[in-house]
Amino acid sequence: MNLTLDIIYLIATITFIYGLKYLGHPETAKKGNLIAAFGMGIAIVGTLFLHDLVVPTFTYVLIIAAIAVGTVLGWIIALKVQMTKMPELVSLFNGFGGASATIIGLVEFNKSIGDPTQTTTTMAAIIIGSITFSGSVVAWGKLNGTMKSLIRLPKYNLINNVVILGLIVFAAYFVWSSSSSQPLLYLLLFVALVYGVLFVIPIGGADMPVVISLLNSLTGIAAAITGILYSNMVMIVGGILVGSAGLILTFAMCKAMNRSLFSVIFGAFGSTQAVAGSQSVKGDIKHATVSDVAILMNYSQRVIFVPGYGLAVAQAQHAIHELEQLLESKGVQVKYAIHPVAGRMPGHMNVLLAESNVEYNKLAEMDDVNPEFKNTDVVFVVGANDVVNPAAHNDPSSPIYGMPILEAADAKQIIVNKRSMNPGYAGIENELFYNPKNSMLFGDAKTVIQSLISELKGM
Amino acid sequence: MNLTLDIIYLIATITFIYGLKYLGHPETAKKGNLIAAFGMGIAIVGTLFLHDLVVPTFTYVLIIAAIAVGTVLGWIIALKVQMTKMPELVSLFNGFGGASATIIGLVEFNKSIGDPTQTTTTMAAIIIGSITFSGSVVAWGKLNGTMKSLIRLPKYNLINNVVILGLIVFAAYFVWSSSSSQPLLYLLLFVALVYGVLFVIPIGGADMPVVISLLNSLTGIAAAITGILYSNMVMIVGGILVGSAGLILTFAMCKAMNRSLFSVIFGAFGSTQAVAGSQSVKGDIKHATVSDVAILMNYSQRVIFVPGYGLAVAQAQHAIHELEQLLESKGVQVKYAIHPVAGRMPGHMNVLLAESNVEYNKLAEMDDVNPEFKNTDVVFVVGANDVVNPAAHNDPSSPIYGMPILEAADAKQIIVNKRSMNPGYAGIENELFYNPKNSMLFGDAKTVIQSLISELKGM
Amino acid sequence: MIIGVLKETQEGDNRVSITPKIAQQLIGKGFEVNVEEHAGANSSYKNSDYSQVGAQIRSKEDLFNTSDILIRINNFDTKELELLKKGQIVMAQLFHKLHPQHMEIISKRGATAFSMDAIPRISRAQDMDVLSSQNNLAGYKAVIKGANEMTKIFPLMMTAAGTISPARVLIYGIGVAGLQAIATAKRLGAIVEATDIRTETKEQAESLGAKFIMVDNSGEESEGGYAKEASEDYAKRQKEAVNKSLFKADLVITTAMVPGRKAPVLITEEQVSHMQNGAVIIDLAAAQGGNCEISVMNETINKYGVKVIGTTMAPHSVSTNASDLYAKNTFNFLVHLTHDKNLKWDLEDQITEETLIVKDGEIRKS
Amino acid sequence: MIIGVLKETQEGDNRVSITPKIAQQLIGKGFEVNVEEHAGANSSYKNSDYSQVGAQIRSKEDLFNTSDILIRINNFDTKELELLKKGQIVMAQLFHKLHPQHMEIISKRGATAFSMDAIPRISRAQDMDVLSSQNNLAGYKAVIKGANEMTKIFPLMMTAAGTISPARVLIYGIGVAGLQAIATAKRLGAIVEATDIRTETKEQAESLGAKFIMVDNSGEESEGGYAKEASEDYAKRQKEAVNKSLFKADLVITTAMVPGRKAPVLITEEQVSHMQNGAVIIDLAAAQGGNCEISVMNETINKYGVKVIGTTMAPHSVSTNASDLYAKNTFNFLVHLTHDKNLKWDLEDQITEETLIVKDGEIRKS
Amino acid sequence: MQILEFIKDNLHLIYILILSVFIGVEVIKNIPAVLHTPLMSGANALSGVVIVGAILVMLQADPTDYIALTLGFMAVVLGILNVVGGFVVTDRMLQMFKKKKQ
Amino acid sequence: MQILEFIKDNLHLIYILILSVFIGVEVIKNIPAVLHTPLMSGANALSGVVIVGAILVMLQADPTDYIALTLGFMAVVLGILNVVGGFVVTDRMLQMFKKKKQ
Ligand SMILES: NC(=O)c1ccc[n+]([C@@H]2O[C@H](COP(=O)([O-])OP(=O)(O)OC[C@H]3O[C@@H](n4cnc5c(N)ncnc54)[C@H](OP(=O)(O)O)[C@@H]3O)[C@@H](O)[C@H]2O)c1
Ligand SMILES: NC(=O)c1ccc[n+]([C@@H]2O[C@H](COP(=O)([O-])OP(=O)(O)OC[C@H]3O[C@@H](n4cnc5c(N)ncnc54)[C@H](OP(=O)(O)O)[C@@H]3O)[C@@H](O)[C@H]2O)c1
Ligand SMILES: NC(=O)c1ccc[n+]([C@@H]2O[C@H](COP(=O)([O-])OP(=O)(O)OC[C@H]3O[C@@H](n4cnc5c(N)ncnc54)[C@H](O)[C@@H]3O)[C@@H](O)[C@H]2O)c1
Ligand SMILES: NC(=O)c1ccc[n+]([C@@H]2O[C@H](COP(=O)([O-])OP(=O)(O)OC[C@H]3O[C@@H](n4cnc5c(N)ncnc54)[C@H](O)[C@@H]3O)[C@@H](O)[C@H]2O)c1
Repeated sequence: MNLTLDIIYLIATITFIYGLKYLGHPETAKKGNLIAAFGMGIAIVGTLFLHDLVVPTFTYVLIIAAIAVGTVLGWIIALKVQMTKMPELVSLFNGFGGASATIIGLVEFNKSIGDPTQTTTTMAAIIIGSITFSGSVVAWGKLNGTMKSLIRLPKYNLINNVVILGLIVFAAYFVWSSSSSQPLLYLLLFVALVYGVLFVIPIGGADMPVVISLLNSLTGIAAAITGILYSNMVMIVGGILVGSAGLILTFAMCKAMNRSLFSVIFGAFGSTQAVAGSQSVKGDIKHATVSDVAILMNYSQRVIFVPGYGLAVAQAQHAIHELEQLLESKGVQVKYAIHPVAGRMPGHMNVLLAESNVEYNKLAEMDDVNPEFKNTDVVFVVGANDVVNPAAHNDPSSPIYGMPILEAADAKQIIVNKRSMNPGYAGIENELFYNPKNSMLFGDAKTVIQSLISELKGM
Repeated sequence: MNLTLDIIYLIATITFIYGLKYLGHPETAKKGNLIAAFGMGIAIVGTLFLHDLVVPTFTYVLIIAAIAVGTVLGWIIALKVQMTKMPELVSLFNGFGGASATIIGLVEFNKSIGDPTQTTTTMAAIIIGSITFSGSVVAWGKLNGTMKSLIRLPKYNLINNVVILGLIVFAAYFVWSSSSSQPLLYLLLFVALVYGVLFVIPIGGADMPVVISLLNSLTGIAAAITGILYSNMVMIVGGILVGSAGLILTFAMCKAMNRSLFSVIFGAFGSTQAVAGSQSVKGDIKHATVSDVAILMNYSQRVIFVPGYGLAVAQAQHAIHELEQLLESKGVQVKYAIHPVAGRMPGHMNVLLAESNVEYNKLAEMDDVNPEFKNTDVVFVVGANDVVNPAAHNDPSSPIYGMPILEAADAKQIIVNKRSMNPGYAGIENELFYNPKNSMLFGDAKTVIQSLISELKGM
Repeated sequence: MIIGVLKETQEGDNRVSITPKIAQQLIGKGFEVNVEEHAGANSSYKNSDYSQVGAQIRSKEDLFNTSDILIRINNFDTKELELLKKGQIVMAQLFHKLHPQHMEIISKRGATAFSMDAIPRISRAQDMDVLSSQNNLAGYKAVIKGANEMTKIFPLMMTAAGTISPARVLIYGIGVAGLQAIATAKRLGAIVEATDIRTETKEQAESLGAKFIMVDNSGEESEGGYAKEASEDYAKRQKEAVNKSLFKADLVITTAMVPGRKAPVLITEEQVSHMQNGAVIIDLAAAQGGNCEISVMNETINKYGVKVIGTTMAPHSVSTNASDLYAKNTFNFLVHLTHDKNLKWDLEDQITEETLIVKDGEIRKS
Repeated sequence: MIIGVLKETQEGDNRVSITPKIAQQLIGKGFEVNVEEHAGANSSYKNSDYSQVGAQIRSKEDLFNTSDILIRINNFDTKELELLKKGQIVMAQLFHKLHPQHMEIISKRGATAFSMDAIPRISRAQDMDVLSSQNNLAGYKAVIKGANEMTKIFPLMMTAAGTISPARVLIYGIGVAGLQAIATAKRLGAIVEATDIRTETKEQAESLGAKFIMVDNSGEESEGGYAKEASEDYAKRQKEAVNKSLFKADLVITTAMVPGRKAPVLITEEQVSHMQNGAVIIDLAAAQGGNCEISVMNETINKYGVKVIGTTMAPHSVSTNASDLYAKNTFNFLVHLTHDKNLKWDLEDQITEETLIVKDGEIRKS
Repeated sequence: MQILEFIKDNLHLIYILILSVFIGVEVIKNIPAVLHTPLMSGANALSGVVIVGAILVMLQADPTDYIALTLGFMAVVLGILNVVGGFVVTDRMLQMFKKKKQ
Repeated sequence: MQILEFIKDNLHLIYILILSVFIGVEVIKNIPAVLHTPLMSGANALSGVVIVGAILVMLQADPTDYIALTLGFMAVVLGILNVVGGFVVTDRMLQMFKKKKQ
């Protein structure tokens, strides 16, 4: 191989490492993506031109045409897609990568016959690539709504395991027999595609991101395996990096959702239960993690805290004051919206916040602050419930009907911190929690705020 | 090479990675050391027995004797040495490693003649190895007190640079000429040894740890280079790991000392000034870092806080309460020792700490707490000064002579937090700060305590 | 519609039911407001403050003759009620259950009576709830008064001249007043303990830093957040649980009440005799008979070295704030009752229904 | 050596110079302690409390006849001093600079006088420093008294019946009393501002949460942590800087003093007339002439809608704590002065030197 | 024991694999949850590195082997879609981390 | 251009070196200051991996080449001293991190 190309690959590999590294921090993520894209670019261009093969112009034109078509298409799709549709797009793209690996495997299959190592490699590329492909497409369809979210086959676990075992035996047969049968090869391909479908289909919609991440990790491995075919370092190292990082990410996502990977993949029943637990007549509730909220606040201009009785119960007055000061030091404007009957006695919030020396001019009265919510990036409701319950406006049968409330729903984003879905003093459900703009951050107010503080300090 | 040996080396390499990783956290450090030692053990045993060479018994006996002698000696020395003498011992051991690399280079030199790559490698092993050796020995001597701490040669920077340049030219000559002259080789060795001495001799005693770390990193590189000679993976990867980790560590140490590596090595004048700044008639003061103090507290059983006026100035009452609760949650007993005239008005500390809801029964009066200091692992003096000043006992001319004080000096370890060496209300110096058991943790009390909290939370 | 604001006649009550600011708001809503001479004087509001915002200063007689609604904080006496005219409305804290004879007179005169103390404790009535707004101030002031009467200070102080141990404060009844008392005492640095028959108040007391003294209340009833009368058995258990704290207390504040009944006796004379020399008891339930056996309304009894102060007067002594809040409550109530200056008489509405004691001579509640 | 503990005669002073606990400690040191009848009664200490620890209860006459040292908190009057015998020692807050005639009598009688108010403000004398221990309590109590007198509450409260804005407290003089007043007012939730002629008090005030009102003090002197008399020019600058806060204040506490002189007038009648209706001034310097022009010692003046209370009595009203601390100070002082029950007369020692006003008839300080 | 043979022949490669795994893991752990999706998307773009293989397929294909060329063409299009689309989508996702304030 | 030649011949090795540097750096950064000395000591023990080379020198030495044997012997002794001493000292340093409580 060409030495310059070697060095280019080496550089590309290093950009991949830095790219992933930088993607791990909000401040550097954008830079990381660009660096990795740059590395990919030079690797592609290098591959195209720095080789010792004699390539007819026709082929070159074809390749460049393919690249041009793909680039333009990819770019346009990526720019056009709505923000909310991005996860399914990622899934689709990932499937394309898998398909690409499969095709390479198919093409290389003939050349590899006889060399067990090479055959093993092509087999792996075909199988993993096509599982990723069909799996990703299913995932895309599910997120898209094209496919029904939860399809359950009877005994699907058993079936799946049989299929995957069959696939392995099938592949082993190829390696061992040095068979070059094309029909058999396409049968293998077909079975692998089917397995991909079977694998993803029983998994619940809420767990899709985890699955995509897992499939993504698989694509990386497929790329690495294909790289072995060509002894191509950038494919090998790049693929493995994506494979391992993707796997870790998958685990991290599971952890953030409080699920185990096992239960995502196999315990599809568990999954339905978990989803049901956070469902209600009112719709779905969304969960936020501490780091989500920390980043959200960090990148806001205006934040309003709505304290309630729970803040007093948690004795989180000192913590919230520290959070306020920290945010202010980062250039975020913070206010406390004090509802006249928040807490359990008149002036409860005042007593509480005075204890931690919150400045009086940071406390806003309900009537003054209500018009401000609509210009507020994040409203953080801590241990409050009734005082932000829209039932006071909407539901004449509710015991709090007619009470003025803090119009938290006007804000661009709502975060509610409480320990559970239990109601407050008035004993009624709160529709705000099901507002699409709202995410719940469950936990004791003090603990949660302290975690927010450490998270924010790390930014 | 033997496949089993390859696998053993692979495993050893992995243990090295884990070892270093674990050494980075207090909880796992011990385990990390043991894992790495295990890896080293199997690598050595593997090397000894899993090879395809025909080795006469005599040689075996010799090798095993060498290992036995070295092991026993190393073990005994390491166990016998006083805690305080450990850094110089590390330096000495490091020097031995360098010497070992040098010797290997010398032995392999003859075989390498003609092959430029090999010759370059042997040259590098000899030069780097011997610089490390002589440098480490000088560092050892300095820490030991055997050598005068600061020896300054005129124009030493110029001399050093000339010598190192000469060394490189010398080595290049060997590679280029394929010379096999032994006298010249030993001249090279000699010059390299001299350079090691020249390199370390002008560096101040306080900066020795940084130098040792740097030399240590060099030994790692020497090991890796020697590894290339034998295409030995464990040496290569292990050596590079130590090399890169050692370098990062060197920078970290510089940062912790608030010095740049450049100023440590070249700016020896700066070094004397820095040391002078923290000297006084009373002797030296020691600095502690936030993480030192955090770990110290974390591994203590009994901690006493001594708050003073500075705590009020910093408005750190909430922070210290959080620190107290955090430590208690980690099983550390925490008390506040309240001096009757701490602060600027009677009961100042009481008012302050009541604000952050410190429990009354955590506050100990002077007379009750004074006998307890001697059973206290760490006393943390925050923004207090006069109330712990031993001049009240010792110095009849002092304005506070005769005032009862908190006997912080009785504790096993003292940490004083204040912003500077400025005196307190009485306007007098405080000998406690020069107590060998004391370390200063400079900074605003609130900032410092908050950093302590985040550090402790990460443990 | 003409609103007549009467001066308070009750000894020591410095409040006024409508402040100049609220008078202005009422006038803005189209009401005519007449104010008795010097009605606001004790709350730092001068006649001129009222006339400036467009209210008329009148004599008491005038007010009774011309007003559609007569407003005052405290109850009317019989003589005053005899002056009422048919169709006239009175609005005050009438405590109709304790004073059925007053209702009789109102009924006889064919007048109408709204009782401010009967405003239901529901969410949307919170801004008219005079009991809450006034009891809250009472809780604060009880602590301040107690601190002023004590010969000790509240906070712990470790000084060169020795250590002053913190005061121990014990609070009976964790309603609105009790909670504010806890908060205030805690702020000043006291060790605060509190007890209540309703165990749901434990969390509330603790959220303000008090230690809750738990008394087994099995078998006791409560209703809508209010306590019902306690059994004798409960009283015994309570004494057992609380005595230890009571006998160490420097300040005791009692706020326990049962709506429409005499306040329960929680501290007997015998218990007082075991209390610390120098202790102070502030009995905020004194007007309802008192939670302490020896307390007398508006008096300070010194017995067994203990000062027992019977009062509901606490809000009166912070009359400026108390008047502001009361006036605001009244304003919100009036706005709720009326539409375009006229009463709606919406008896479907819970607030109107429960506060309307006498309607055009017909006694609706007793 | 016989110590005679006299009952305080000054109207309203409920303290006692030696408490039973300290009496016991003195007896433990070998002193004989005689206590005047009912000396401790107002601080909740009974005669029996004293006799239980081994002190004798005696009549006042007896004490004057038999004691080696006569102890009291407040100054003696001329008649009492005439009873002194040669060699007898008196120990009290004599304020000798203000009362030279008293020193004359003591000198004439050949007696000895230690003045407790003259204890130097040095570190090792802190535990004998009665000014600190008593002023500290005064600072606390001034706020409590002020809060009790006000018709508003201290904290900010946002309630359903409207928002109560926090009280504004202004403190003149940031010595021991001023600091404790800041701390106490701040605890209760007030907005606190403070000013002092010594600018080094800025950081101290801020460490307790008050806003410091800076007055340019160039040209003014201070000495050993004490202020000297301020110039007229300073007084003018001070008024300009502080008036804005003064006219908005709900409570003003003045503590400014200059040792050995009349207290400076910081608030003139003209200023009072601009203050808020309902404001309260507590003048802790009233005994030294007062920081407020219209304040009168031990009286409450109502003028321009402002209550002006002249008092130094604050510590007396927390007599239990005040007596404990004073007694402890006295004990430490006695221990310092004596060795094995006998006075050391160590005039090299700064504390002895500065407090010994008259020695065996010779006046040493004036 | 072909696997052992393979290991022996590709020792360096195995080191590279293992070291890469370590780096992948070290570099990603402790990532905040908000970055999960962008990171997934970025990693997805990176996994498009198969494009290199796809290009090689075409480069090496016999100009008359239309099947290989066609398949290769598809592989390149799909691969580059993955790469370009992946990076662009990631970049868009990361817009939210632009500091809004000034 | 021998260096380029060397790179070409040892491409895998260079990958390994670079990846190792990354790991070394990733694994150590953010280490608390109290662990500086123990880590230095531990890394020092690891750098004793030259012992492997020293053993190889002796194994490969001609049994009659006394110079090589003697030098090798020294190299082994010094190397093993570095290893054993290094690990033991590190272990002792880390005693302070034993939880004292129970
Ligand atoms: N202010 C007054 O004078 C007064 C007097 C009496 C009644 N009220 C009534 O009290 C209510 C006050 O409204 P609000 O919004 O302040 O309180 P709320 O409606 O009672 O809601 C408080 C919420 O805090 C949560 N919480 C409790 N402990 C927590 C902890 N440690 N950490 C995090 N969250 C915690 C609870 O949910 P989880 O259990 O799920 O955590 C609860 O839903 C109103 O209905 C008002 O009418 C007011
Ligand atoms: N209690 C009373 O009634 C009373 C009254 C008057 C005088 N005094 C006298 O005051 C003294 C009290 O002793 P003390 O030990 O409490 O105080 P101190 O001796 O005055 O010492 C306070 C120390 O805190 C440090 N400091 C100030 N601000 C700080 C901050 N933001 N963060 C960290 N450190 C800070 C200062 O050093 P840096 O500047 O280097 O940070 C100073 O040395 C005694 O001498 C006592 O006699 C007491
Ligand atoms: N709608 C609202 O949101 C709203 C507004 C204000 C008050 N409230 C609620 O109304 C309730 C009553 O408040 P309140 O202050 O008017 O009560 P209250 O004045 O009637 O009684 C004071 C307290 O005394 C207690 N008590 C009675 N008998 C007792 C006994 N024998 N021993 C011990 N304690 C005894 C009661 O439980 C009550 O907590 C509270 O729960 C309060 O939270 C609700
Ligand atoms: N040795 C010790 O450690 C110790 C013990 C107690 C007090 N002290 C110090 O003694 C000093 C005096 O305390 P004090 O309470 O006895 O003082 P004080 O009672 O004599 O005076 C009170 C305050 O009034 C201020 N003042 C005087 N004239 C003023 C004017 N015209 N305008 C504004 N303010 C004016 C003074 O500066 C002083 O702060 C303080 O600095 C205190 O910290 C020291």
